[in-house]
Amino acid sequence: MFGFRLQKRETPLPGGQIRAFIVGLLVALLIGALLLLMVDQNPLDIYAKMFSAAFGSSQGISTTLTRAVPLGLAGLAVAVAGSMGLWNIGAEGQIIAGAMGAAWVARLGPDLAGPALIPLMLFAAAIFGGLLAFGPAIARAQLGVNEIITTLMLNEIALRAVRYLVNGPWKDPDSFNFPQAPALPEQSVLPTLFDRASIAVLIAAAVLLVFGVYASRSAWGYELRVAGSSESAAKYAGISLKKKIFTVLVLSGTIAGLGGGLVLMGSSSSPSRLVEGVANGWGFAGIIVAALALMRPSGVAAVAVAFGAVQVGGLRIQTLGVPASVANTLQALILFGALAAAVFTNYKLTRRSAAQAVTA
Amino acid sequence: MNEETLIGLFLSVIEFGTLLYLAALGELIAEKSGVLNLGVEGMMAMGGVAAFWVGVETGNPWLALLVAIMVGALFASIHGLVAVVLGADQVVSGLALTILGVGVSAFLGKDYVSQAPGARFEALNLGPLNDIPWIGEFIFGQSIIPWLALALGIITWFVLTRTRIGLVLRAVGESASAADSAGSPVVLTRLIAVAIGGALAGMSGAYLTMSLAPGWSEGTTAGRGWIALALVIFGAWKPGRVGVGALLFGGLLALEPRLQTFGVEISPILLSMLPYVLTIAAMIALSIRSRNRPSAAPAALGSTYRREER
Amino acid sequence: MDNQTPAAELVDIWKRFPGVIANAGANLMVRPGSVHAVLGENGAGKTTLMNVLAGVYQPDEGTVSLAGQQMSFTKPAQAIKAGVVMVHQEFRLIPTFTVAENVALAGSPSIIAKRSIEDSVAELADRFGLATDPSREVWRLSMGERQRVEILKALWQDAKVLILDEPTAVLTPSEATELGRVVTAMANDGRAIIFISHKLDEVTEFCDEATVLRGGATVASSLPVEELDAARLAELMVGEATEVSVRRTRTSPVAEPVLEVRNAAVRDLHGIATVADVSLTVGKGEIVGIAGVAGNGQRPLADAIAGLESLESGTISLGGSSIEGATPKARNAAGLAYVPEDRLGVGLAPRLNVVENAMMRSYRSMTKGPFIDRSATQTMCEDLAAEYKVKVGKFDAPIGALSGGNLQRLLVGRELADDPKVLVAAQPTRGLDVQGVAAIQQIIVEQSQAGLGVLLISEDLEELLALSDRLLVMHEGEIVAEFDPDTTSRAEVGAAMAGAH
Amino acid sequence: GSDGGSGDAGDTKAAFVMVAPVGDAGWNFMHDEGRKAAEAATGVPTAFVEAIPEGGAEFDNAVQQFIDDGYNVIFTTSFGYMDATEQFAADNPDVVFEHISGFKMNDTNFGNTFGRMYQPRYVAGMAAGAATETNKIGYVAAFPIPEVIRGINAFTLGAQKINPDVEVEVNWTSTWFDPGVEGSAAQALIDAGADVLTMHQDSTATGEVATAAGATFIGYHSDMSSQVDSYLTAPVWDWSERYSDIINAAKDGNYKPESWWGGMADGVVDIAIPDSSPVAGEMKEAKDGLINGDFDVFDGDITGQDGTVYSGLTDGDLLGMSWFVEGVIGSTDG
Ligand SMILES: Nc1ncnc2c1ncn2[C@@H]1O[C@H](COP(=O)(O)OP(=O)(O)OP(=O)(O)O)[C@@H](O)[C@H]1O
Ligand SMILES: Nc1ncnc2c1ncn2[C@@H]1O[C@H](COP(=O)(O)OP(=O)(O)OP(=O)(O)O)[C@@H](O)[C@H]1O
Ligand SMILES: [Mg+2]
Ligand SMILES: [Mg+2]
Repeated sequence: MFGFRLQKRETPLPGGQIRAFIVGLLVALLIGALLLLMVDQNPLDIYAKMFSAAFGSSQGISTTLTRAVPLGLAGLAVAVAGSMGLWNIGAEGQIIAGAMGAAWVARLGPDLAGPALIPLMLFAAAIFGGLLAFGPAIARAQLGVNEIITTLMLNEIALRAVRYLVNGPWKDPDSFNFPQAPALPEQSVLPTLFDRASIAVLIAAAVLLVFGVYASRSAWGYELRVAGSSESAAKYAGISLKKKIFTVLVLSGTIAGLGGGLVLMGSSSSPSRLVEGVANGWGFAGIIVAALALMRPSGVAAVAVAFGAVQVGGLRIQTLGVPASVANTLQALILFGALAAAVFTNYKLTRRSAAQAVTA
Repeated sequence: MNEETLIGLFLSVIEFGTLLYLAALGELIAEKSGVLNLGVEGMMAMGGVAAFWVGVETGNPWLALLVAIMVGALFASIHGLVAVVLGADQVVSGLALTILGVGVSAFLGKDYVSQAPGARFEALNLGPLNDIPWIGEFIFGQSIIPWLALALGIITWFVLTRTRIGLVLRAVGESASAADSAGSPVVLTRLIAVAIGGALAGMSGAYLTMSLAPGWSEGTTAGRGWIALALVIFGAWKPGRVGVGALLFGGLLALEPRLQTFGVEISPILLSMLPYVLTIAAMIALSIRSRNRPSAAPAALGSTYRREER
Repeated sequence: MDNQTPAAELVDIWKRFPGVIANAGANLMVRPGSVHAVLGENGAGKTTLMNVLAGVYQPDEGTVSLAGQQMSFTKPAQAIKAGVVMVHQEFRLIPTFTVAENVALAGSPSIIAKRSIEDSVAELADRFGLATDPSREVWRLSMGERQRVEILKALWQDAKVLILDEPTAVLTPSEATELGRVVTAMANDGRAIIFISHKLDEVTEFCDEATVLRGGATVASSLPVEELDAARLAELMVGEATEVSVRRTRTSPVAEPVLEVRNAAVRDLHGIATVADVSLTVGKGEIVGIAGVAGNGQRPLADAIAGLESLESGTISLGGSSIEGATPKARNAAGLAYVPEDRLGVGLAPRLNVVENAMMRSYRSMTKGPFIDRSATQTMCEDLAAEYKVKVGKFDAPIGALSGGNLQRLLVGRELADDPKVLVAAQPTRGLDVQGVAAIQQIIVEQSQAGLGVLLISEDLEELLALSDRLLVMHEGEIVAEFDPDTTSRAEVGAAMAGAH
Repeated sequence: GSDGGSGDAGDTKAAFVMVAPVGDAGWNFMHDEGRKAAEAATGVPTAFVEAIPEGGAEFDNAVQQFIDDGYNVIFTTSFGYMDATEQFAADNPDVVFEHISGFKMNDTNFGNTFGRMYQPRYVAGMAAGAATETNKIGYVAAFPIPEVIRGINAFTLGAQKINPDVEVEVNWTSTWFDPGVEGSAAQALIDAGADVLTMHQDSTATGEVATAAGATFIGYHSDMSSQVDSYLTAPVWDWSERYSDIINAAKDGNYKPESWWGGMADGVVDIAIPDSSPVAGEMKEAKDGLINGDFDVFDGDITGQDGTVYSGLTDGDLLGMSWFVEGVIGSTDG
C-alpha cells in the first residue's frame, strides 16, 4: 500500500526491545508535547519535572519502586503466561482477590503477631489470586476455552465481589457506615525499607529475580518456551500441555494475587484497609509491562520500574496543573509508540523495488 | 407490579440493550474480519464526548450522531493502523486504545461537564399510534435509535450472510491466506471492519450521552464497553444471538435498580455480576458443544496476516 | 487465440527470502491450450515461481507477461483479474464455509442467493465431472473432495492460466487419473495449465511440455514430454547422473521384534477413522518401509506410535513391554525415537535456538537442581553438530535460520543420541538435497546395522526399495500389501498403493 | 511552629486532593468550584490532583509531592482519605490539613469540615411535598451511609411537613457515579408512581429522566437549572467561604483545628427558594429558622420506619444515623 511495504529483517535489530521502548517513548513525548502546549505548559519543563519526580530524590525513587511492585508482579504474571502463549488479562481481578485474601486472614486472626500474620496474609493473597485464575485455567486446559475473555470477565466479577464485601459483610462498623473494610491490624503493615518504600519492594524484587532466573534457566521455564513456540513440539517433547496450561495460569494468578497482598499491606504509610479501588488499574498496566518486556519474565523488572516512573511523573505533573486526562493520554501514547516501534525491530519499511514497477 | 412498572422495565431493557447492542455489533463486525479490538470502552467514550459536544454547539442531534460515528471510526482506525497495517499485537493495541480514548475524551470534555445537553433523541411521537394501550408505549415510547439499532442488526445479519461483502469479510476473518488468494483484499477489509466497529461504538456512545444518560462527565461509559465485548462471545458471533444477549444483559442492567422497587432482596452488586458470569457460562457451553467441530470464533481472530510469510 | 503467443511467460525471475534465494533467474513459457509440467527437486523454487506468477509474491527482479502483455501484480486479486488462478499446495479453503461459499468467494454477485449459487456450482461441477455437494461444509470433506473444490474455484473464476501445485500429492491414484481427465478437458477448452508434480508417470500421461528448475533457476525449458525419460530428468533435476547410492545388505527376517503394533486404530478430531486396523512388527536391526499415497494414515500411525495421537483400539509394544498408554516422554525414555514429518513445528520448536532444540530430548537429565546445566547442553549440542555434520552459524540463533538439510541432520542426530531401540522416521529425506538425502540414508542404514529397528515412512519409492528389509503398503488406513524389496517392482507396489489388491 | 500553619503570609499555597475527576458533575466538581473561588478570594495559589483512589499509594505520593513543593494547606476531600491525612498531619506539623466529611482531628494542624446538608434537604423536601400529586417521591441514592440516610430522612420530614401523606421511595444504585444505572433507577421510581424525583448521586441522570417523564426534579450539589428542564430547586454545596477561611487562617498563622460541621447559617450548604412553589413562604420560614437557629430538622420526637420514637438526637447520633424515618419506603441495608 502507498508504495511502501513492511519487509521482514534478516535478523531482528539488536537490542530491539530497548530501542523500541526508547523510540516509542520519544514519539509519545513528541505528541505529548503538543498536548502540553495545548494546556499552556512548557513540555521540556514538564518532562524534566516528571523525570526528577521519579528519580531525582530518594523520596522519588522510593515512590517509583513502590509503584513498580504491583506493576512488576502483574507484569510477571502476564509474562509467565505469555511466555507460553497464554494471555492472562485477569491480573487486575487477581490483585483484588489477593488483597481480599490478605484482608480475610487479618479478619480471622487480627491479634496474631506480625511475624506470623504477615506471611499468612501474603500466602492467602497468593492463594486467592491463584483461585481466581483457577476457573480460566481449568476451562482452558480441559475445554480449550479462550482464557482472554474468561480472565477479563473475572476482573469485573472480582471488582464487584470486593464492592459487595466493603459495602456489606466487611463494612467497617467504625467508619460511619462508609463502604470500606476495617483498618488492617498495625502489625500486618509491612516495615519501611526507606522513605516511602516498604519491604514490599524487596519481596517483589526477590520474586521477580527468582522468577526471572528460574524462567530463563530452569527446565520448567524451558518447557514453557517450547510450548509457547509450538504446541505440537511441546507434545512431542513429552511436555504435558494441559498440565502446563493449568499450572501456568494458576501460577500467574498467584503472582498477581501476591501483588494484591503487597499493595494492600505495603504501599501506604497510613492504616491500610481493603477498599474497592485496591487494584487501581495495575493489573491492566501489567499487561502493558509484560508486552513491552516481550513476554520475558527476566525483562519485566526493568520495564516495571520505567512504567512506575512514568506513573509517578504523571502524578507529579498533575500537581503542576496538568489534567489527569492529559497524563493518562501520555501513557497511552507511550504504549502505542513502543508497540509500533517493536514491529520495526523485526520489519523494515521498504519502497516497492523498481523491478516491481512496470519496466520495459 | 403494575402496568407502568412493566412498561418502564421494558423500555429500560430496550435502552440498555440498544446501548450494548450497538457497541457489540460493531465489535462483532471487527471480530468477524479477524480483528480483536479491546478498545470498545475508549471508542464509546470518544463517540460520547463528540456527540455531546456537537449537540451543545449546534443543537442538532443528527449532526451530533454523525460526528460521533465519524469520530468513532477514525479513532478505531488507530487500532487499524497499529494492529492491522503494522501488525502489532491486537490485545495490547486494543487496551492502549481504551486508555487513550478514556483520557482524550476526558480532556476534550472538560468544558462540557455539567452542561445541559444541547440535543437529544426524543421518544417517537406518532400521534394516535402512541395512544394504543401497551403497544403504543412499548413500541413508540422509544427514540428512533433502538429502531436504528435493530435495523443495523438486521442489515449486519443480512450483509454477513447474504452478500458478497459479508462473505469476503467472514473469509478474511476465517483464513486471511485463503481470502487473499481468492483475490479478496485482506488488510482493506479489516481496516474497514475495524472502522465500522468504531463507528458503531461511537454511535453507542452518542446514544449514551444524548439519550440514555444525557450529559457528559468522565467515566460515563462505566464499563459498558467490556460488557459489549463479552456480548459478542455470548452471542457466538451472530448478530441475532448477540441481539438476544443484548436484551438479556440490558435486562440485567435494567433490573438492578428495579428489583428493590419490586421488593426483591438481592444485593444489586451481586446481581451486577450476572452478565459476566453468564458470559463465562456461555463460553464453556459453546466450547463443549463445538468439541468436535470448528469453533464459533473466527479462526483468524487476533492474528496478523503477512502475505510473504509462512 | 493464437497458439504462438505464450499464455504466460516469466523471464529471469529472482526472489530472495531472508537467508534463501528461492528463485535465481527462473524462466517459464506456457502455451495456451496446453498442460505444462514444472519439475524440480524439493526446494527448487517451483512454488515460489508460481506464487510470483499468481501475484502472491513480488519478484525482486524479472518480468511476468500474459498473452504478450507485461504485467506487474502486487496482489493475487490482480492476477486473478488477468486470468491467473493458483491452486496451492496447501489448500486455501475456509473449513467453516460450505463448498458453494468457498467457490462464491472467488467471485459472486453482490447479493448472494444461497440456492442459486449452489445450483450454479453444482452445474459447473457437473460440466467438468467434479462430483461434490455444494451445501456441505469443507471441514467435512476428504482431501480429494477439497481438491475438487479448489479446481471448481479456479473454473469459477474462468482461469485462463491455471496453476496446480502438486495437486496429486494428496490424491489416490484413481482420483489422480480423474484429475488428469479434468485437466485435459480444461486445456482443450483453450486454457493453459501449469502442473507441478514429482510423479513422472503423471507428467508423461497428461502433460504436453515440461520445464525443469534446479536451485531456483531454469535448467531446461519447454521440453516436449515425448523426449523425457526418467534418467535424463533426474539428471536435470539433481545436476548429476545419480543412482541411489545407498544400498544395503538385508538383515535376516527372523530378527527379534522390538516394535509390535497390533490392530491399531485411530480416529481424527472429527471422528473419521484415519488408521483402521494396522498390525506390524519391526525387528532388531530391521528397516520396515511403509509406502502409500499421502493421507492414507501414515502420519496418524506414526504419531500414534510416538504417543502424539491416542489409539482408539489396539496395542503397541516396545522391546516387549506395552506402551500404548504411555506418554510420549515415557515412550522416548523406553527407547523410541521419532523423526516426524513436520520437522519445524513438531520435531523442532521454531522460535527456540539451536541448543534449546538440541536438548529437547535430554534436558531432563542435564540439570543442576532445577536449572539446566548450560555448559553441558552447549557441549552436547556442539558434539551433536560435529558428529552429524550440522552446519551451525550461531548456536544461540533461532533454529529456523538453519537450512532444511541441517535441520534434519540435527533432528535425526538428536533422536539417535540416546541409543534408542526403535526409530520411527516419517519422510526423513523429504525436501533435502542430494547430499542431505544420502547423509540421512547413510545414518539410518548404519544405525540399523548396529541393531536399531527402523519404521521408515516415505513417499519416495526408490528410497523405500533401496533401504527396506520389508516393504508394507498402506491404503485407506490399512496395511494392504507386503513386499520383498529385492523381488518386487515399482509397478507392483504402485498398484497396491492405489488400492488394488 | 507547633501551633501549626505558621509562616510568611506570602508563601502560603493550598492544595486539594479529589477522589474522582473534577469532571464528575457532582461532589468533586463542587469542591473544585470552591477551590477556584477560594483562590480568587484569598489570592493564595492553589493546585489539585484528581482521581486519586482511597487507601492507595497515589494519595501518599500526591500529598507528599505537594508538601515537597511547599504547599502548606492541604484539603483532602473524601471520607476514605481520613486515616492517611491524620498520618500526614502527624508527620508534617507545619502543614495545615483539613479533611472533608470525616470526624478525626488533632490539636494543632488537622481539622475536619463538613456541612449540614440535611438542612437544605429538609427545605427541598417541603417543595417536593407540595409538588407531588401522587404523594410519592422518588429518591435515587448511592450507598446507605449516614450522610445519605440523613439526607433522605430530612427530606422526608420536610415533605411530610407540607403533606403528611407523602411517601419517599428510595432506590439504591450502589454507585456514586454511573449515569446509566442512575437513570434506570430514576425510571423505576417513576414507574412505581413517583412524580417528583431527587437524588444523592454525582450525575444529573435522574434529572434527565424526570424531565423526560414530565416529573419534577430536585437536584443536589449545584444549581442544575441550566441542565434540567423540570428542575425545581436543589440543596447545594458552597465550599468557597469555608475554604477561604481556612486558607486565610493558615496564612495568618492562626489556624485552629476543629470539627466543623457548618449549616445554612455558615453558607456551606444552601438552597434557593423557587418562587413558583406554592409553599415558597413556608420554605422561606423554615430556611430562616434553620439559619437563625430557632429550629433544626431532627429536633423533637422523630418516629422511625419501624415505629421506634427517637428524641433528643445529638450530632453524634446524626453522624452515625442508620435508620429511616417513618414514611420512607426502602431499607437501610442497601
Ligand atoms: N438485530 C436483530 N434483531 C432482531 N432479529 C434479528 C437481528 N438480527 C438478525 N435477526 C434475526 O435473527 C435470526 C437469527 O439470526 P442469526 O444471526 O443467529 O442467524 P443464523 O446465522 O441463521 O443463526 P443459526 O445459524 O444459528 O441458525 C435471523 O433470522 C434474523 O432475521
Ligand atoms: N515465504 C517464504 N519465506 C522464507 N523462505 C521461503 C518462503 N517460501 C519459500 N521459501 C524457501 O525458498 C526455497 C524454495 O521453496 P519453494 O517452496 O519454492 O520450493 P518447491 O520447489 O516448491 O519445493 P517443494 O517441491 O517442496 O514444494 C526453499 O528453500 C524454501 O524454504
Ligand atoms: Mg448461521
Ligand atoms: Mg512447492
